[in-house]
Order: sequence, then structure tokens, then C-alpha cells
Amino acid sequence: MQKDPSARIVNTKHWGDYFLFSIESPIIATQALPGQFIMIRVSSRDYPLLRRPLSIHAREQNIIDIFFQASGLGTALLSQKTSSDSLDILGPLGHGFSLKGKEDLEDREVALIGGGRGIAPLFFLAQELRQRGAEVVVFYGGKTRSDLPLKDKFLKNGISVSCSTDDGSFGFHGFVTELFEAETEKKSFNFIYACGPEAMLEKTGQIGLQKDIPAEFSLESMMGCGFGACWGCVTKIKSKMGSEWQKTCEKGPVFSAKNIIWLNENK
Amino acid sequence: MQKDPSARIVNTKHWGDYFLFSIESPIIATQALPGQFIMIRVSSRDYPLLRRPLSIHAREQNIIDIFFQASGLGTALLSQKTSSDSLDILGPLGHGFSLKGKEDLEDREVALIGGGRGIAPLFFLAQELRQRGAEVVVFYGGKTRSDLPLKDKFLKNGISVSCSTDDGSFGFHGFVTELFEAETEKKSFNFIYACGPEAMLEKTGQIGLQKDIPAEFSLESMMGCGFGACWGCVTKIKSKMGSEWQKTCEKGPVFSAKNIIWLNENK
Amino acid sequence: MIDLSVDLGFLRLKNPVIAASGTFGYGLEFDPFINLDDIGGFVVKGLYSRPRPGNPPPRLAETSSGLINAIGLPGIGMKRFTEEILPQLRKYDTTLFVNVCGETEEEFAEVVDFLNGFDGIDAYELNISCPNVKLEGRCPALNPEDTYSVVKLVKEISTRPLVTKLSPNVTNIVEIAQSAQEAGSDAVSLVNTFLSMAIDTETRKPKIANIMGGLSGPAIKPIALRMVYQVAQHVTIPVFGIGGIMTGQDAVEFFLAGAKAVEVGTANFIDPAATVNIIKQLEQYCQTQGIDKLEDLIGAVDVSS
Amino acid sequence: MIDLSVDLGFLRLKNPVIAASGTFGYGLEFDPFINLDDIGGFVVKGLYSRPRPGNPPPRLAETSSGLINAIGLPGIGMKRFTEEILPQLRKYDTTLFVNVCGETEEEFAEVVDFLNGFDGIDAYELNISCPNVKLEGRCPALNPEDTYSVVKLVKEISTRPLVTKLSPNVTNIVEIAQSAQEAGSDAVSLVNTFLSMAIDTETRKPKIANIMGGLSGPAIKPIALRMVYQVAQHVTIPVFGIGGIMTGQDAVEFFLAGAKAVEVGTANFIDPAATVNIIKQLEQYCQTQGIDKLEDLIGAVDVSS
Ligand SMILES: Cc1cc2nc3c(=O)[nH]c(=O)nc-3n(C[C@H](O)[C@H](O)[C@H](O)COP(=O)(O)OP(=O)(O)OC[C@H]3O[C@@H](n4cnc5c(N)ncnc54)[C@H](O)[C@@H]3O)c2cc1C
Ligand SMILES: Cc1cc2nc3c(=O)[nH]c(=O)nc-3n(C[C@H](O)[C@H](O)[C@H](O)COP(=O)(O)OP(=O)(O)OC[C@H]3O[C@@H](n4cnc5c(N)ncnc54)[C@H](O)[C@@H]3O)c2cc1C
Ligand SMILES: Cc1cc2nc3c(=O)[nH]c(=O)nc-3n(C[C@H](O)[C@H](O)[C@H](O)COP(=O)(O)O)c2cc1C
Ligand SMILES: Cc1cc2nc3c(=O)[nH]c(=O)nc-3n(C[C@H](O)[C@H](O)[C@H](O)COP(=O)(O)O)c2cc1C
Ligand code: FES
Ligand code: FES
Repeated sequence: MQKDPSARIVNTKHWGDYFLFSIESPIIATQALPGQFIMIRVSSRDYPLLRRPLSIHAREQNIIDIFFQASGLGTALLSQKTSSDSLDILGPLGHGFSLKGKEDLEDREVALIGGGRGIAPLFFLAQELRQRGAEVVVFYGGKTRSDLPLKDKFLKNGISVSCSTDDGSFGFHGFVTELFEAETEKKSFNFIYACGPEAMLEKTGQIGLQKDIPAEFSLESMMGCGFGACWGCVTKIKSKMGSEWQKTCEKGPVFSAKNIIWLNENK
Repeated sequence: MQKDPSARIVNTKHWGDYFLFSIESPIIATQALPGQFIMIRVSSRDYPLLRRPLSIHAREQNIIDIFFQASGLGTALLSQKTSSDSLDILGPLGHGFSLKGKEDLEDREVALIGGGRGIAPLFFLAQELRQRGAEVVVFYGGKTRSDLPLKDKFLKNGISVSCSTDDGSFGFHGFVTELFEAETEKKSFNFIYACGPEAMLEKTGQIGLQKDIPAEFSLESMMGCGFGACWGCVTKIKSKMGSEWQKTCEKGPVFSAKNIIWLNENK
Repeated sequence: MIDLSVDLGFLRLKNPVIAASGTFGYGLEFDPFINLDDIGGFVVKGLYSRPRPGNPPPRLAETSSGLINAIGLPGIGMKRFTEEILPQLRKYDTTLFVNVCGETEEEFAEVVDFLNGFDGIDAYELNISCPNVKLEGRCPALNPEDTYSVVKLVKEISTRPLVTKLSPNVTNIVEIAQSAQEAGSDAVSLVNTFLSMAIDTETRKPKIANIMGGLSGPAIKPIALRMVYQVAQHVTIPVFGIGGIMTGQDAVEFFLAGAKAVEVGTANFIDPAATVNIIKQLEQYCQTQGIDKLEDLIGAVDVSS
Repeated sequence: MIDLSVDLGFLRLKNPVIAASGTFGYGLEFDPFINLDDIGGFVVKGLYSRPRPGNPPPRLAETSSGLINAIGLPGIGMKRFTEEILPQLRKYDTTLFVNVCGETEEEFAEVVDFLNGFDGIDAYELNISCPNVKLEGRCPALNPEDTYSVVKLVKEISTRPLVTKLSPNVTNIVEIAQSAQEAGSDAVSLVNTFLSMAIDTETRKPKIANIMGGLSGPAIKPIALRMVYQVAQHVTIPVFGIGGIMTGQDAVEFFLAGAKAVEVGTANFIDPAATVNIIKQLEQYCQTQGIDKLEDLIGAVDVSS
């Protein structure tokens, strides 16, 4: 957890409003774990004020990648940056996916489920899982064909991907959770890791419970600081006393699915 | 006085923190007069909030030029724009220099005195004066050599320029008003037009009074709107009742020197 | 077609977007930029009985997403207004509000009494809240008693609807709004500017010659919105929402919080077509959200948890 | 060498830059980013007698140059604070303030009484102004009587200097500051956040689950600075300036307005090294301006016209 005030963008790519940036930051790259995130300052001025949280999408030596959708003012500003611009970032932040050791993962079947931009942290995770000998299948869902820009990247890296689109324009016609549920009929999975819209995660959690597959989800939450100082980012988590608010930036963003208490009201 | 929400930058040049932009805006260019200005929106967001006033530096058919110094947040943002970016501008605004007809100007000796970025409106003025047959001499002062980037432009356009620098690194060693005062010993001028720091203008006004040369000054003032709606930009002007606050954006920015009441206190 | 009109009871606005006082000159300044008939209404610059010079410059300072002003309410006074300006305004098909000021209660009454005699004005907005001016040392909008007293006095005289403009520089704005209502005000408009200050660290002088001035612009929107929400819960007369409105979305926030109309201030400086753009954006918003009548938005914030 | 230290009378700060309560966690969160010994002091998160869960999310919303929060003062309570946190804080060579909260006057007193028994705390900051919490429906900082009463009670018990933190949501902050002084407060700190609101126009829900929250950040700086200037003219005890301070220049504005120290809040989120950077910028400013002692800046605003 450090500040790198001048991490250099070394490469950028984009597909519509999805962007992939490669950023050189030795201090952050060398410490990064899958599921962790960084906080990026999108403006050096007073507006927009807060940093934006983005997952670490990939890591290669001194370079980390981020993959994001330009959805609001901050991400739009970020998307305008170009190669050789420098970024002020904090990271790596939070607790990522619990990566068991080789003994637990070798030859295990692991399902990675990503919806839309939620695919971001799953590439880094897939690579680390495969290094530990796990069999990884990625389920990648989007509204339409153009929401699946990373499909080829997974394939090129030898990771199998099953795609779905809500409108049927590519792959399975329907929700990615339906695609995954169908797959669980044919194959038994040992772990689920997921990231995406809340409805997708909630449904994935139900499937995990039914099939008795342990699951971990990376959650989003409005963040003031990203490093535990503001108490703004809480998620409701089961505890001995019933439940408690836990800081998503510190105890998460990855939580064990069975501990998450969903608050539909606040969405 | 119109809004051009998408005036295209067609060319940019810079010398240190001085910038020259050429902007395509038929509706504004065709109406522009020397001494008028435009209000530029430097950010499409809420900060910085207000437009920035900049003089019209030159006009050629559908193109107007601006010449500015990146001195604060707004001008720094503006300076980052590049060719083919579009700007949201209002103009032409205000009352410019009173250009007498040919009968009054032909063969008259006119002194144009510009300090630093105050040189901006004087190029447009010089060209219009020469078209009307006046003999134009420009006195161009700066702190140091690099504050005189437009010297060659005047010369190239056949306009004679006398330069001064406070540190003596180029031209006359001293203030541009001293240079001008010395010149008035050798030559008699019929008009003075000036733009620059307040101390320079005040001194120029004194010289004009002593030598009985009518003078007009383009003033700067903090502006909220640029088109007479906020009453924020007032200058103290002599009136029948003694004095009154006049809107610099509407009655100015060019005022007759003899009517200006200087308020050193508020600087 | 979406119906943007709002019924205030005492007045019907063709749409709920009004240009705020002091930010729209006498209206005429905007004629080169927009068709004034397109907007719901406008409030002319604050008017005293006599002409006033205003404060020395600098009168403005920019802050983060905000603007401090201490213009000091310069103006031509009520007589010249009715002679020189009002005749030019009658040709516009929009609602005209005159922002009435006074250094004493009597001056408020004097201005209204005088203006009553002229056609072409639709309503008065009583500016009892300008932070730059002192009414015997106070500004009436800072306490319920003074508010009641001046509104009551003016209401008795006025032949036109009265909108009372409130100050945000108070502990309990609801109580002030209630006083205005009790005294007979037909509506309240809020907020005026927040008393503020900025200092030039080089010269060590205040950036405003008057030392303090009023803060407006996007910076104040969250506080203004809270006040409008609170007041709308506690009065029955219409509430006009004011403060940092730059876009149609901003205006929608105020409608949802309970405002029946909005006034657009500082935005007019940044974009002289701001009012007209906001009206277009409101129309688009209603379209996207499947709303036929803008009035359906008023007070529709969903506070269920 | 520029002397940045300030003498508060009851305490000497190595420099006048303090991290504000609720924006600096328990201090430890910043250890990875800065050397805590470098800053003038810090105020730990608001502490009640018992642990509290805080409000449901969303607890934060971003606005133009501002941040609304309704965290709801979650925390581990005074006992666990002294057991788990305080021992870790003793190693730092900086001034430690504990921000004391209470739902009743008695709770304020209870917390102070308890903390009196532990070493390593330099002073208390009495948070009588948090807009998210109700003290029998009110917050004491909204009126002079309640302020006087709670400060008096706590001062009688406290073995340490007392800083009273004021709310900006009032008509007359000077009067509240004077009450705090009369009741024996050793200093006042201002401002806490401005009660605010934001609405999501898509869902029509408030952006904050608690409906309202407190606004902080650069947006509020001009109002906060005005209040600090007013208060500094009318009290003799030291004033700590708070509100939107992001840079050394911002801090200088507060010193010129009369603040003896500043607290940096929201800036810590945007840059965890904000306090340290501000200290560096203050040093540079003094150097450029030829000032040897930062104390020479205090109250040095030039209001001659
Ligand atoms: C731990 C974490 C990891 C994330 N990883 C990614 C990623 O890899 N790729 C990606 O595209 N997105 C990711 N997000 C979501 C991303 O942070 C938001 O899309 C982004 O902050 C929106 O900012 P904006 O200015 O574009 O939008 P606005 O709507 O203008 O933002 C307004 C405010 O709300 C906050 N905000 C808005 N939406 C979200 C959200 N969904 N989650 C958190 N804060 C939000 C912003 O940070 C900002 O403070 C992640 C979020 C979290 C919490
Ligand atoms: C009629 C007119 C014509 C001008 N023409 C030119 C020109 O051709 N070239 C040029 O370089 N400069 C010109 N100026 C000055 C220019 O407007 C300022 O330098 C600029 O506004 C500074 O903005 P900033 O954001 O960079 O500085 P900041 O100091 O960050 O600005 C803060 C605020 O103060 C205002 N401000 C600061 N300095 C001035 C100033 N001197 N005059 C007016 N407002 C100011 C800004 O507009 C802004 O609202 C002109 C000013 C006026 C009034
Ligand atoms: C330059 C300026 C002048 C103003 N003059 C007046 C005035 O004469 N009368 C009045 O009631 N309000 C006046 N106001 C307040 C505005 O009408 C409005 O209440 C305030 O600016 C908040 O709205 P905004 O944030 O949209 O600007 C003035 C505001 C500004 C910025
Ligand atoms: C997320 C958050 C939590 C806060 N919690 C507290 C608190 O516990 N006690 C307190 O006295 N002030 C609290 N404050 C107020 C700050 O200490 C400070 O007074 C305010 O934010 C204004 O300063 P700023 O603009 O620099 O942030 C909090 C502010 C924020 C933004
Ligand atoms: S984002 Fe600040 S505590 Fe989690
Ligand atoms: S700048 Fe608004 S009236 Fe001149």
C-alpha cells in the first residue's frame, strides 16, 4: 500500500467505451495480488474531487493493467489520458481473492464469472490460478456483443471462455448466471470467483449455495479513500453478533459469498 | 455578440508560456473590431467555473487569433488545447479602440504601447490603423527578452517596433514608458493606444497629458460574464456627477485615458 | 409533447425555469443570445427606490466550483426602471418578476407601491436576504420576526403576488419560510448567496474589496437542495429552488426535493443560453423517464429506505 | 530555517497543520504513507462511550468540488480505543487530539472522564456539531445555551485542554464561539460539515441512505474562511480553521484570517500525504514571502481599502 505519484501509462487500447491501460509502477506491481485494486486521481484539480477505484486487471513485472468502462465524469477523464501521461495512484489496496496454495488448486475446476466491466480483476486471477495448476473456465457476460472485448485476450492466453449476451448477439442468449448454471449440470466446480453487477452476484451466490460450491465475490462500493480512513465504503457482512458493516476497501473488496448480506434497498 | 459553441482551433504556436491560437469562427470574426475581446470557456465542467476574457489579437477572414500568457489555472488549461479541438466562445464583446476614419488617420503618427501580454490587442489594431493610412510605431516592453515573442511578427508585417526590457536583455534597458517618453522628444505623436499592466498605463496617461496626446487604454478587470449581465467588472470613470462605475465589458475594455480614475488601493 | 408548465396557484408558468435576479441583468442583455419567450420567466436585478452605485471593485472572486460576489446592488432605481427598461420588457411573452430591495422596511413598501402603478410586471420577489446590504445592521431574512414584519407590510400594499427570497445563512430556514407564509407571502424562493470570503495570499488582501461577499454556483447546490427539501416539507405555498443549477439534472433534483420552479443564477454568466438549455434537458429527461407532466416530479424524491 | 511552530497558550504545536477528525481514521491508517511525526497533530475519529455501527450505505456522495458524508460516527467506543489503539499511538511524536462525541451531555462527560485516566492524549476536541447525530433532537453547537452548558460540564471534569468544534449551520457563529469561550473552552475549531443533500435523478432516491449528510471539501472553503475571520475578531482563545484546505495556499488564507492552526479533512482522502505536502508548501510560501515565523501571518489579512 503505497502512493505512486507518477506512474507512467505505457500503453492504451480501447473498444468503444471500454479501455485497457498498461501502467508502469514497480512499487505497486511487485506487491499486487489478484482482486486488489488501485485508487487513481483523475484530475489534479478540485473537481472531480475523489480518486476512482479500479481493479488490477493484469500484472507483468513492473507493469499493471487496468480495464475500465468510461461510465461517468471520472472514468471519462481517465479515458482521455494517453501513453506517456503519468498517473497518481495508490495501491495495491484491499484484500484480494484467497488464493489457496498449489496443493489445494492443482487440477481443481474453478469457475470465474464476470459481468461487463466486472471481468477486470478476473484476468489477473485466472493467470495466477493456472500457475497453481487449476483448471479455469471463464464465464463472460454482457448486454451485447460489444460488451465482451476481452474474450480474445483470455483465449489467446489459453484460458477457455464461455460467453453470453442478454440480447443473444453473441454466445449464449441470456444471463451469464444461466449459462453458468447450465454448465454446473455437466461439470462440477470446486470454486467460484465472480465480479459484476449485484444482481448477477446474488444469483451466482444462490447457485453456489445450491451446488455447495464455495464462492468469493469482488464488490463495488462508493469509496472516499480506498485505504480504510473514511468508513464510507461499508458492506453488510455476517458476524457473530448477527451482522456488521465492514469496510469494503480494507476487508474486501473480495468477500466470501456466504458472508455477504445483500441490501437491495440501497441500490 | 454571439455564442459560438464550437469554434475550431486551426493553429497553435507557443513561446515559453505565451501562446498564439488561431480559431475559426466566421460569426465572430466577421464582426470583430480591434480592442474587442472574447470570453472562452476553459472547462466544460464546474471548475474552473467562469469563462476567461481574451482580446482579439488578429483577424483574417473567418479566423481570429488570440495571444495569451498561461498565468493561472484557466489559461493553463486553455494552453493545453491543440489544433482541431473546439472551443466554446462568446464574442465579439465590448467597445474597442475608437478608429477614426481615413480622413483623421492618414499620415498621422500613432504610438501603440504594449506591456507583456498587453501586446495582444495591438496587432489587430496596428493592421487596421495602417489600412487607414496611419504611421504606426509599436513600443513593446517586457521583463526580459523572452517576454517579447511577437516582435518579429510585427516586423514581418512591416510594422516598426521598439523594444524594451526591464533587465536590459534586449532593446532599451528600462520600462517601455521610458522608451516611449524618450521617443516623444524626437517625434510628435497624434494618438496613443496602450494595453498592459496598470502602472504602465498610468504612466503612459501622464505622458499623454503632458504632451497633450489623446490616449486610449484597454483595461483588464475581473469579469463574471463579459456581456453586461453581472456588474462585476466595473472601472471608475469620470462623469458629470464626478465619477461613476462603468462596466468594463460593455463601456470598455477600451476607455479614453483622460476619463479613467485609477484605484491603486484595490490592486 | 411533454407538459412543462407549472401551476403556482397565483400564477401559471409556461415552464418552471426562471432566470435569477442579479444574474440576468434587466433581461435585455440576453436578447442577443436566446429567445426570452422560451423561458419560464426572469427576475430583473434588485431594485431600490433610488439609483445606487454599488461597491468598489474587485466585486468578484472565483472559488472551487463557486463565485463570490459583492456587487452591492448597483442600479438605476425604480423610476428610471419604469421609464427606460420596463417598456422594453413588455414585448416579451414570459413571466416578469421584479426583485425588490430596501434598506428599511419602508423602502421595500415604497418600491412596491410605486411599481404597482405600472403594467407588465407579473410578481414581486422580495429580496430580504442579500448578504451585502444592511437593513439597520441586519437583513430581515436572518430572523423570523423581521421576515414576518416586512412581508406583512409589503403584502398589504402589493397588488401582485409576492415571492419572498430567503437567506441560507441561518440556523433554521424552515422557521423563516413559515414566517413568510404566515405573513402572506405567496411563495418563497431559496437560496440567496452564502456569506463568504477569499484572501489573496500574495497581497494579503481580501479578493473582494467589500471583504465579504456571497457565494453562488455549483459549490452551494448540496446545501441549497437540503434547505429546499426541508422547507418544502413544512410550508404549503410554492417553493422556488435556487442554488448552483447548471443542468437539467440539477433542476430535476430540486423538483424531486419539492420545488415547484427553479431559478438559474450563476449559470447564466457561464452560458448565456443556460436557461434554454436546461429547459431542453428537462424535456429530454422527462422523455427518457416516461413522464408526461413535469409537475409529477415535484416532491417525488423516494426517501423510503 | 522557518519557524512553523505555534504557541496555543495551553499547548505548543511543532507546526500548525492538524489532520481533522473522521478523515484520518485512528492515525494508523496513514502510517504507510507519511511519517506521522512530521505533522502538527491529528484528531482521531469521533469517540462515543460505546461502540457504534454507523449508518447504512451509501454513506458518501460526490458533488462539485465537495463530498457529502453521513458515516454516522461508527467506532469502537472509548474502552476498546484505550485498549487497542491508544497504546499504538503513544510512539508518535506529535500532538494527539481525541474527538469526543455524545448523544447527551452526560455522555460527553463520561467519555472525557474515562479518557482522563489514560496517558498519551494531549487535548480533547468536543464534537458538539456533527450534523448527523441528534442530542435529544438537537446538536448543541446550534445554539449558545446548549453550547455553554455542555462545554461547562466537560471543562469541569477535563484534566486536559478542550477544543470545541463548531457547526457552520448557524445564523451567528460568533455568538456560539463566545459561549464556548465563556464556558471555559481553551480553543474553538471550525467548521464541521454543512448539512446537505443530493438526489439520484434516475432512482429518485437520495444519494445518501441517511437522506442528508455533511458537505466538506473545497466547495465550502469560502464560507468556512468567512466564519473563521468573524470568530477570530471576537474571541481571545485560539481558533483552528477547517474547511476545504487542500494546499498550503489554502492554509495561509486561514492563518491570514486569524486561525492559529488549521485542520485538514477531506484532502487526506484524495492524497494521504496531504498534511505533509501542505506543511512543505507553507514552508515554501514563507520562504518566498520572506517570513521567518509562521505566527507572523496569523490575523495579518490587510482589510484597509
Ligand atoms: C474495488 C473496486 C474496483 C473497481 N474496479 C473497476 C474496474 O476494474 N473497472 C471498472 O470499469 N470499474 C471498476 N469499478 C467501478 C468504478 O470505480 C466506477 O465505475 C467509477 O468510480 C465511476 O466513476 P465516474 O467518475 O466515471 O462515475 P460517476 O458516476 O461520475 O462517479 C461519481 C462518484 O461515484 C463513484 N462511483 C460511481 N459508480 C461507482 C461504482 N460502481 N463503484 C464505486 N464507486 C462508484 C465514483 O468513484 C465517484 O466518486 C470498481 C469499483 C470498486 C469499488
Ligand atoms: C478584456 C480583457 C482582455 C484580456 N485579454 C488578454 C489577452 O489577450 N491575453 C492575455 O494573456 N490576457 C488577457 N486578459 C487577462 C486574462 O483574462 C487573465 O490572465 C485570465 O483571465 C487569467 O485566468 P487564469 O485562470 O489563468 O488565472 P487565475 O488567476 O486562476 O484566474 C482566477 C480568476 O481571476 C480572473 N482573472 C485573473 N487575472 C485576471 C486579469 N488580469 N483580468 C481579468 N480577469 C482575471 C480569471 O478570469 C478567473 O476568473 C484580458 C483580460 C480582460 C478583462
Ligand atoms: C453577481 C450576482 C448578483 C446577484 N444579485 C442579486 C440581486 O440583485 N437580488 C437577489 O435577490 N439575488 C441576487 N443574487 C443571487 C442569485 O439570484 C441567486 O440567488 C444565487 O446566485 C444562487 O443561485 P446560483 O448558484 O444559481 O447563482 C446575485 C447573484 C450573483 C452571482
Ligand atoms: C467522512 C468524514 C467523516 C467525518 N467525521 C468526523 C468526526 O468523527 N468528528 C468530527 O468532529 N468531524 C468529522 N468530520 C468533519 C471534518 O473533521 C471536517 O470538520 C470537515 O470535513 C471540514 O473540513 P474539510 O473540508 O477539510 O474536509 C468528518 C468529515 C468527513 C468528510
Ligand atoms: S473507502 Fe474509505 S474506508 Fe473504505
Ligand atoms: S463582466 Fe459581467 S457585467 Fe461586465
